[in-house]
Amino acid sequence: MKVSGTYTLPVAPERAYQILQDPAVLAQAMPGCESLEKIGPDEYRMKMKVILAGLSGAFEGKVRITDQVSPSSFRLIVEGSGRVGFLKGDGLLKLSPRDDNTEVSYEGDAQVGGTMAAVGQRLIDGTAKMMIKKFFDKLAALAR
Amino acid sequence: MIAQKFEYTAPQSLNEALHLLATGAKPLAGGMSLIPMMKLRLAAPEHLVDLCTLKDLNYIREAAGELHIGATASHYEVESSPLLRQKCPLLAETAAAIGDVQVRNMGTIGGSVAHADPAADYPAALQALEAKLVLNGAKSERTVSAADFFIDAFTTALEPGEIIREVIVPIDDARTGTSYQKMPQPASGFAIVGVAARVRQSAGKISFVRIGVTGLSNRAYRATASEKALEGKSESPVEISSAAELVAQGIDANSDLHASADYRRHLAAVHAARALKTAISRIA
Amino acid sequence: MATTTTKTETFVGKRIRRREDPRLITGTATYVEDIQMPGMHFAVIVRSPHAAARIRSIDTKQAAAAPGVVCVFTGKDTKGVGTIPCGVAMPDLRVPQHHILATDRVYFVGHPVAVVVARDRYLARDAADLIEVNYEVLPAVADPEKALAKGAPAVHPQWPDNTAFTYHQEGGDVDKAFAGADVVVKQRIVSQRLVPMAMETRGVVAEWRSADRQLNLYTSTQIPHLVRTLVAGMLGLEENRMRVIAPEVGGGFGSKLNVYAEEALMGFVSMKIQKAVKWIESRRENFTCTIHGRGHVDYYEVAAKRDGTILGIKLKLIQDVGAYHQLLTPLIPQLSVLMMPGLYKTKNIRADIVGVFTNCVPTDAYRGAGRPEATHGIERMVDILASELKMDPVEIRLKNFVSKEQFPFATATGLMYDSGDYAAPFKKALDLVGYHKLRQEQAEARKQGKWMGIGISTYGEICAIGPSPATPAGGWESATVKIEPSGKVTILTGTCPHGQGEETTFAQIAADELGVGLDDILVLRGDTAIVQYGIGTFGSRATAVGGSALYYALQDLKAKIKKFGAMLLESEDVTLAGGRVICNKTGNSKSFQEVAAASYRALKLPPNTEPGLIATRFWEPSNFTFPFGAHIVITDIDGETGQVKIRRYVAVDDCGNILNPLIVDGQVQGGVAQGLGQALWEQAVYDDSGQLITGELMDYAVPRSHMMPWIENHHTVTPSPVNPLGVKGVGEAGTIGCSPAVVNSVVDALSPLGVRHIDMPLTPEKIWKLLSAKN
Amino acid sequence: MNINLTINGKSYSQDVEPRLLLIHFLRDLAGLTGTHMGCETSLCGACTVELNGKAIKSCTMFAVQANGADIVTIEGLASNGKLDPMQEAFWNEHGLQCGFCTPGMIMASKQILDRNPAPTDDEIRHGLEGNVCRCTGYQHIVNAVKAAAAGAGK
Repeated sequence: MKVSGTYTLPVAPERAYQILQDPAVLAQAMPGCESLEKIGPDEYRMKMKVILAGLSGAFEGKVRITDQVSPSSFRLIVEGSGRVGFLKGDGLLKLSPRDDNTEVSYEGDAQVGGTMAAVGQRLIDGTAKMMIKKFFDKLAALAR
Repeated sequence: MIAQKFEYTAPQSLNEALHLLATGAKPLAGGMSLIPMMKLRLAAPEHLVDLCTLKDLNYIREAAGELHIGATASHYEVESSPLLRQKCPLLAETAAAIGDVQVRNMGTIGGSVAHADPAADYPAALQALEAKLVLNGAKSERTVSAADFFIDAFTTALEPGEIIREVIVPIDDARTGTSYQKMPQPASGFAIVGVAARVRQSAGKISFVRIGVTGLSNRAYRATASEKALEGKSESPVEISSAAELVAQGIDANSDLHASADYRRHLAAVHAARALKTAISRIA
Repeated sequence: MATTTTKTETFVGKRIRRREDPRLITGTATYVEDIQMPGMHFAVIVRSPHAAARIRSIDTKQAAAAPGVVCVFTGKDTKGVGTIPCGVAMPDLRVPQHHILATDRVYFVGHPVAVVVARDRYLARDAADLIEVNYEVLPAVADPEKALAKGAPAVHPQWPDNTAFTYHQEGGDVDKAFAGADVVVKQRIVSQRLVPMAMETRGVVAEWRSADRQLNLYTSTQIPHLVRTLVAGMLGLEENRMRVIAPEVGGGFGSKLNVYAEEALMGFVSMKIQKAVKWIESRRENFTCTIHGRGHVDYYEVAAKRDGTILGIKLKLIQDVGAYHQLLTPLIPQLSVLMMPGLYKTKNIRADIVGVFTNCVPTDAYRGAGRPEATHGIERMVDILASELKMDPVEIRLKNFVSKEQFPFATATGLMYDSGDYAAPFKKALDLVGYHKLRQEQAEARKQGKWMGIGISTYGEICAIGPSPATPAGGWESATVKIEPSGKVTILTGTCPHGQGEETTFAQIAADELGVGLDDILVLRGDTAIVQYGIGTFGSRATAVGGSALYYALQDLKAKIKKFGAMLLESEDVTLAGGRVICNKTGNSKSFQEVAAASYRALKLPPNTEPGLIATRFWEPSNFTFPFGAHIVITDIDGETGQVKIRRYVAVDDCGNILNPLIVDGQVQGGVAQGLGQALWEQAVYDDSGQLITGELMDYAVPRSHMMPWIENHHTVTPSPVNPLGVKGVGEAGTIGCSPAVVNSVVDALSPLGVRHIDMPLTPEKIWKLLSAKN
Repeated sequence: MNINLTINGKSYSQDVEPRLLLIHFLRDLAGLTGTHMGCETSLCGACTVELNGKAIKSCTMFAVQANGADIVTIEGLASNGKLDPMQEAFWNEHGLQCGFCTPGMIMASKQILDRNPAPTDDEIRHGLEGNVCRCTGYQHIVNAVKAAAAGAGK
């Protein structure tokens, strides 16, 4: 599934670029993230618990950041798997100044597998959007 | 197809239920969405409190010029209630569009509304009706409007431990016509889009319009741009169509296997026009 | 005193309500899931969530220690069990080793990896969650055309081009036909993957009796004898030590015409734990692990003269095989090629099939198996040709039909059409709908901006499968008829009906032949310990082949009854009527009971005759049968939403003689529902990573009651000369006839927009896009 | 948890795990295997039974939720060997083929007539929306419900 969109963060690109790759900030902003632990350069082990409607799933996975071009772009790869299935997101984030703010545009692929994929088709697009929005809302709050 | 273990309580009173919910138990109110998810192990609540055993939450009655529907009234009870059919036919019509007979026999209005599935039918009607929801927690009771209740996909104004106790809808006079028009997804019966319209006429003009939309995006909403465009206008097909065209304005439409975002937006306009026309034709 | 008994009532040809129904309507029938055994255990299978992955490790310790669990097995444990068989032999066929549990790699979502066995199903399910499989996820490919592209991931590393097989067939002089054509039309036509979705999922109960060295296997199958032969082989068990029982079977549609991993796996488990074990497929497993149907991408070219005469047909057929060959996988597209000319007399055809491995569940026979694809293709192409030539679709069909006088007709694909009068059902259907008036109505509707379509499909099919040289496991069928010492009649059939009603139709045949009542007859099937041997129920064969075997067994039996009757009546001049043997001279008679009693008591025997009244026949047909018919569908399209509404559905089917019109109509209606499902709603969709995203009824739309139109059933009757009953088979007709009629109707409705083809399913969104492209 | 149920007029008192599905209670504990499990998402209706007069899907209900309820299953329809008119109608009209959906289909059909003694074709078709049959194309089922309605009206 293709995922794309834009979000405006109320900080300058340099700051946005920094917080978007700050594990402490990411851990707080990623919905359901319980821990983010560094396991290599720009690579983290993540534990997540997603609670959505009745659905509750624990995921373990990895977050990787590559192709950094400071302060204008980087690639974010998130992989997680748990009993209810697995998910993988791979996207390019581009940052550009808008007045005093930063417009973050993202474009990538999201993949969902396992039971979630088989029964949740009609919900995946909306859920992905909601998660991304929650992430940026939280990020914006943290950035201030 | 077998759920994980959990604890189950059939509470004797609402207080007991709310007390248990305050400690982290989850409410079971028919289970038409929850139980399939539990069987697939997508959901694994540790403790379920069965609200359907509380008979005093199951009512449909008129009080103080409004209609009160208890949380555990089933879709079938709403669909077949003579009181609602007469005084709030939109809610009865919407209930009849949910799922299938067996689901309507078991599913409840409180359960469905609290679940806030983005493709559920009730939220469209509740938005159009400007319904109020009475929410109870162990130590609280508050009333929120439908507009404030639906926040995002499966996300509502309910705080942890809170439940919907009742739904309150207005009684409309005979000059009000209503309709719910839905394009069901052929596999699951969920709405690809569903539009509820509520229209009042006076002196040959449309004086009041409320439009609730479900299925299009992550939350059911009121199409205020369409409403405004039509209020004060005649009921000509052209006016209706041009108002209906605005129904998806500013909305981030969802996309899935069954309908792209563009098609959903188009369907929303088509069904808005149909709902408006049907509603107007029903004005006495 | 002389008595003459004349049975007044006959049964064949009547609308007789079914004899299998009392147990089904009272909830007392026994399906696999209903079988209970002392000490029975339950198995849950752990399956791959990935379409392609290497298995790094499997940790079963926690699961094995979980409450109620008796054992856990993985691919390491089952290495000694034989592989799942492909029953088709072809030159150059690549057959990957298909183990019952994955060993080092998984190849599709749902690939079985481990089995947990516990004392109840809840505990087994809990323990399954405790198995940890460590996968290294690999790139997957789920689309057959992408799989053929250079650089695509190899499903099986040893075959990087993903080609499972190729097949070429040619008849006549195609190049000459195309060179001399006035017009050539080309179209790519997809027949999408479908989920058979029998209401009863698969299930197996295995019971190993070690003292007897006997394995009893209850399985929901269409082919119990073939399962016994093949699964016994996989388990290394002597075939006569294995008994396979297909109890009540809740629908198959081809999906249970197979040998599955779980059948051998449960046998293996039961032998290991020395207890009975039950496995019941969940619906989710049914979607991901039971075979799918169709999965064609067809590239057609049709050459014709300006007057509409079809000169030749070319077809490049890409068959999505899935990750493995199941029992008949490579055979299915070959059936399409055989059926490729449809009802038309062109003698020039060329077909090339390429079977392609993908990281998906295998495809195999699903209602119609190859023939719906072929009929859809040719019937679409004929409409496309008509539109190219600005001809009426009726005229072009009548022009190209094999004519009544040409039967038996040798086709370009090597078949011999048995009998037919293709114009007869077609003209009947046209009359029923009032075709010419409809065209006028359509012209009027168009003026008013309405979208109305008239769609025609004139179909033929290959049924009564089939003569043995054309069938992998033998194309004959068997029947035993016994008159018990008390005079009652027992029939043992090698077919395995699971809804088709042969307990009734076979009783009708026997009752008329023997002159007894239906209640005197019992039909037994589906148990290898009871039935001699048999091939099974599929390919619209049970009545045409199995019923014919029964017919001949009845003739043998009648001859023997007469012999005993003649002896008892002391006359050579006897006839058999009304359940009695009657002396033509004296009118004296003996009842079956008396004859049977004498034959079993055997105090005296007719010359050269053995005691007992039992006859068995294994009957080999000389040919397939070729039913045909015409379906006409009138549609109205909602110009705003793109939804298709079927205003009328007229089906005129010619399935030869009709033994029970009630059952025949039911078969056609059910077949149409599945054809309509494919035309309008159903599609098994894999995403690029090989996840089946229509993996439950939540997203896979099967027809429901409110979605179905009223089907007007009519018939013409052209008996088949191939069998003594004159029947042709009707199980698949509705499905085969349906989908092109629906698509032709919708394309006809949209033809003013220049629309020439739409691939199935005809979702409202696809049609809306075509409608809005105009604006 | 101990629950008490009446099934086809017979009382059952049983200790059960809360997660035990009602259908498993019926099939495994009460031995009534006529009710079938056809899916896990509450979409096929094969498991339909009548609970306090209402048709419900027994695969989407825990047995504990049915505590105190009066349940009728397909086995409870015929009395003293005499079929229920709906069973008879399904038989006469060939409203079934493989029979797997039939118990649920008959229970749902009875609910239609309970609420509407003279339904139109359309009302019958909508009344059966929650029940999938893969064999019949539904036409003979609609005929059966109509026949039962006509018979019951006499």
